[in-house]
Amino acid sequence: MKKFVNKVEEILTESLSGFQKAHPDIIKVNFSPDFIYRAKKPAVDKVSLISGGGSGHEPLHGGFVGHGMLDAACPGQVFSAPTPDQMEAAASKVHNGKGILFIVKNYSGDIMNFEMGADMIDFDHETILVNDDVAVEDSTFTTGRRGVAGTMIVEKTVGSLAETGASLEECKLFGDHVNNVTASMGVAFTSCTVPAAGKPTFEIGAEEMEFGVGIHGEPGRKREKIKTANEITNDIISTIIEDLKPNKNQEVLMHVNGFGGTPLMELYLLFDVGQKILEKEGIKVSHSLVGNYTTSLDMAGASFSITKLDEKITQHWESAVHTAALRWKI
Amino acid sequence: MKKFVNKVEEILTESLSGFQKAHPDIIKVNFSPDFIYRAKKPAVDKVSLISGGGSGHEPLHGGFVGHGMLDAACPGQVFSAPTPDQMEAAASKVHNGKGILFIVKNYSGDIMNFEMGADMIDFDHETILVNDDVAVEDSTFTTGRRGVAGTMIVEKTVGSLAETGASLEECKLFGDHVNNVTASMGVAFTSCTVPAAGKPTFEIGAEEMEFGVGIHGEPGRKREKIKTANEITNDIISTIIEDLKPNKNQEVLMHVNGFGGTPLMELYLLFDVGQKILEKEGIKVSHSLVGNYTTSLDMAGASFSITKLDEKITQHWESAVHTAALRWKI
Amino acid sequence: MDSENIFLALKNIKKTIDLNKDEIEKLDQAIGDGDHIFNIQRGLNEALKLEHELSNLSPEEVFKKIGMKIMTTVGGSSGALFATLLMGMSKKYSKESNDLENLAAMFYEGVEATKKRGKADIGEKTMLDVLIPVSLSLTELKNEKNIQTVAEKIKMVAEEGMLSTKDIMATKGRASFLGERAIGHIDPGARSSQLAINAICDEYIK
Amino acid sequence: MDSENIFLALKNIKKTIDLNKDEIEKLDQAIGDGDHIFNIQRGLNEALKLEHELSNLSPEEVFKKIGMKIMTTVGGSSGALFATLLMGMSKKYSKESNDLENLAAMFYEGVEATKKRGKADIGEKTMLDVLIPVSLSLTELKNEKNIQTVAEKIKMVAEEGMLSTKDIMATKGRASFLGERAIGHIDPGARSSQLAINAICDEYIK
Ligand SMILES: Nc1ncnc2c1ncn2[C@@H]1O[C@H](COP(=O)(O)OP(=O)(O)O)[C@@H](O)[C@H]1O
Ligand SMILES: Nc1ncnc2c1ncn2[C@@H]1O[C@H](COP(=O)(O)OP(=O)(O)O)[C@@H](O)[C@H]1O
Ligand SMILES: [Mg+2]
Ligand SMILES: [Mg+2]
Ligand SMILES: [Mg+2]
Ligand SMILES: [Mg+2]
Repeated sequence: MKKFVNKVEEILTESLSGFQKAHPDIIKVNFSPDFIYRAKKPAVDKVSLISGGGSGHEPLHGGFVGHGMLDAACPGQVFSAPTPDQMEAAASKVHNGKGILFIVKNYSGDIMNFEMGADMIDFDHETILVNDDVAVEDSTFTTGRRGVAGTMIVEKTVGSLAETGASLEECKLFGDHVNNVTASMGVAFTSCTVPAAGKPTFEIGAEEMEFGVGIHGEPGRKREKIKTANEITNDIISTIIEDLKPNKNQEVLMHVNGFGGTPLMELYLLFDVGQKILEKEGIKVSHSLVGNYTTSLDMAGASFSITKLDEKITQHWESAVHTAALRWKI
Repeated sequence: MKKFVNKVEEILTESLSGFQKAHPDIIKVNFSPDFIYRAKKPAVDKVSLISGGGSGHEPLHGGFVGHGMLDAACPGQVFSAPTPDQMEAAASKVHNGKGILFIVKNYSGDIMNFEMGADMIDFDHETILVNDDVAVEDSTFTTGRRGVAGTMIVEKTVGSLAETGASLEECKLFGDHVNNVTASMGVAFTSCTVPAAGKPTFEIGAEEMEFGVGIHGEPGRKREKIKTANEITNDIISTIIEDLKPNKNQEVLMHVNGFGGTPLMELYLLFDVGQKILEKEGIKVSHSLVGNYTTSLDMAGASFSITKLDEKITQHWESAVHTAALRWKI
Repeated sequence: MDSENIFLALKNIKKTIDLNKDEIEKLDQAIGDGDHIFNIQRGLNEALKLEHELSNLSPEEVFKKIGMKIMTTVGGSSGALFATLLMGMSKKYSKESNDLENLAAMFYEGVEATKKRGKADIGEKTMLDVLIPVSLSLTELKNEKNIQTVAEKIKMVAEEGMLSTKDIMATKGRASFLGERAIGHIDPGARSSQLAINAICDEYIK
Repeated sequence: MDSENIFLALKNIKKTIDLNKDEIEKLDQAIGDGDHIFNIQRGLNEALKLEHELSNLSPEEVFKKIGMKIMTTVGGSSGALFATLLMGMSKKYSKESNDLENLAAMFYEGVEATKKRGKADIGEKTMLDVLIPVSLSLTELKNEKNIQTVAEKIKMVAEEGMLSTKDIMATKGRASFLGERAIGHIDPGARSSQLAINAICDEYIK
């Protein structure tokens, strides 16, 4: 296994330590239980947003702690949901009088651990479950869809609303709304390698890609022969559109997310292709985000996330943000 | 080859097109000859900074065009220096009355093409040659050292100085100074794959790393067995320190740069290790930058760049910047 | 039932899990995210570290503390579920009952809590396909005098449950995202649960 | 010497380069950045597109325009250098001279410009280790009547020059960064230059 690592068991602690040292103006890290929180307490009373999940998706979520986004993030071991004591400790640390809003990606492990954490706190709390991945069939009888790169869009927009002093209920409703109008899907060319495993999670042929892959390298819709950027993007965007059913002239935010191993050059190329396809459908890409934001360790591949914009989402997407990984207007 | 691509010959054009669409508030792209320039003309008369080089190192240089950094960037084909007509056209477009400052990484191809471009313009101009890579022996009889991730530090600081209305001579002197107090070195675990080649540039064993690799996957000091993060960082930092000869209590900027295929988690781990090593030497890491800024397509690996800070460099590092890839205080 | 027994069982479980590491790893790589083996190994290691600290405590305290340790160190689905199982079990220990009665009552309580935690039941391709039948059998057998008979029966039931996960689709947990692609793969949590139960039973089979 | 000759030579060069693509690619991967073959192939393709546009122009115009095309489409070291070579050559064409005299004078001028552009000379493990000896030989042979003799001699000189780059360290260009690690590898630009010269010579060798 080729990684920058001393002891595999220490990788998370050492990485968090470096993260803290690199961004002392934005975040602090608490160790055992591990959580990342804002270096400066918010100036106003506000709902406190806490997210978290397995590590290996950086900058998600720790990179989104700071003004305008999260109040805290709880990193689990690589690809394993964090433990309830982390959520409890983070909540106690950042609670700011207006309740706690947990933002959780829709995986059993995350849901159960966040629930157990929530059971341990006395503050008002709500949970937004993000399930934007249209690669997976949705059904009320099963776990439903996975939460993927759309999560950061929820964190950005709800984070901005919370900053205005909005109530817990308002934030929860808005987050559910943003989640409902956001859909994502990705494709992988290579597997990620979990440090503890030391070898790739899945085998994949030299000419193959996994269509609809999950952000942990989970299998997606199908394994198929590699296609051109135009074809891949078409397949993804049409699946997303089927789900979102946007009107003609709908304005959207398009987020092209790299899984870690794909050069920026290709991500921008995908953005170009995606924009053209949407334009043909009469859909206007008015806002954009291109880069590695919700990664899967070193996996080569990318996902598209599209959010149907309305005035409120647009306002809260555009507003000032000051985190390690996303920073504008401040 | 696994890449998001339609036709290999079109990859650069399509990528630039996506880049333009994703950041219309910051940059514009001119095609044939290709160059990226600021969407808004600077408010003041200032020296115009133009950089460029082969593509495949994104976000370098196009991602650094905008307020506080570059005025224009000229992207060549993947790993090939841009052509003189690009520099000529960019200079004509962005010249702003106070001359042109070219920032060029120290490679024959870049130097010659920038020289030929400079020969074609009538404005005052100067060139800063960046040669921060201490993996390579320096000698006045040879080409000397390579320019690598330290280039963006030069672009940031000189870009800031230029924004104050400083003269061409001042900017040139300051850039040379920043280059002189900056040193870098990297290591690669895997090879990059140039799209046109379709296969990895170099073979490397499952347990090997290339110590002192270049940002085009060029061989470095030696091929060796993979080591721990502590050992690798020690080897790199001691080489850098030997070159920079910092005093005790020297404050430095430490930039951990990913080559594209290495997860952020590992880059922060490296930052942690590097900071500890420097601390033991009595050197204070007061400023930081961690991320994929000077990449080598999909290569797994990372480099350290260290800049000895003085008051002026610190001020111009901290000042406001507003580009696609680097943005703060604005 | 005392702290010593419980830790002996844990050590046996650890041995079996370590021996079957590669298989468990591959199962979660096939239909999950590949971390299951590391999660349970981490949990077992952390639990075993408690041996001295818990050596003089009552079984209910031992189960509770191990459950809490697992809750705070494992993470993932299995961390939440196994912690819930153990903390649930701790609630039903009674000094008045014999070991088998205790085990049956405790396991029943633990499995009920686990079902609630996972919002899941039998037939959803999860560890519950092992845990529920085992719990039901234990309740049936709680008055059986021959402990070896019990152990042999439970072992069989656990194995059947584990194998039953192979040819069904998942409706809970990560494998549920795969739809039909999960068919043909045994559920990793079912396999690790079955291996654990196996290790305990083998201690009573001569 | 006319536009037709020149484009015939270009086509022959392209054929040879394409045939030796893999070798050239590997040479630049070994001691450079791997783009040399793509740079020269791009340059040749762009130059060949000019055939009709330049068909009625004088040799000096043809060289100049091809040089400019290469300058604006190739990039890298070889783009700058080959463009400089061709634009340099265009300056010394004389209607009064015969083809061989012209070629010798033009090539000399082009190579001098190239040396200046690269700030390099013979023995630095670059294309100049082919270009300089060829230029000198051409000057020596400029009055030779038997064109086949000239072609054979030049071919030999180019090959010697190319081979001479193998066992030396580079002091210019990208390979110079490698120090001793470049020893044992032929310089890619020397190889492509030699192949080009070879292709031209072969046209005159029956
Ligand atoms: N909702 C659930 N109810 C019961 N068991 C579940 C549930 N979700 C997951 N599991 C079990 O957990 C196992 C996976 O554990 P693990 O890999 O450690 O966690 P994760 O799925 O979060 O990565 C599955 O194989 C399954 O047996
Ligand atoms: N300063 C120089 N003088 C002469 N020739 C040079 C010089 N630098 C490079 N070369 C030649 O250019 C060749 C490399 O060309 P190419 O790969 O296209 O460009 P780059 O080195 O910029 O990637 C080398 O093999 C060498 O022959
Ligand atoms: Mg997991
Ligand atoms: Mg090159
Ligand atoms: Mg798992
Ligand atoms: Mg090259």
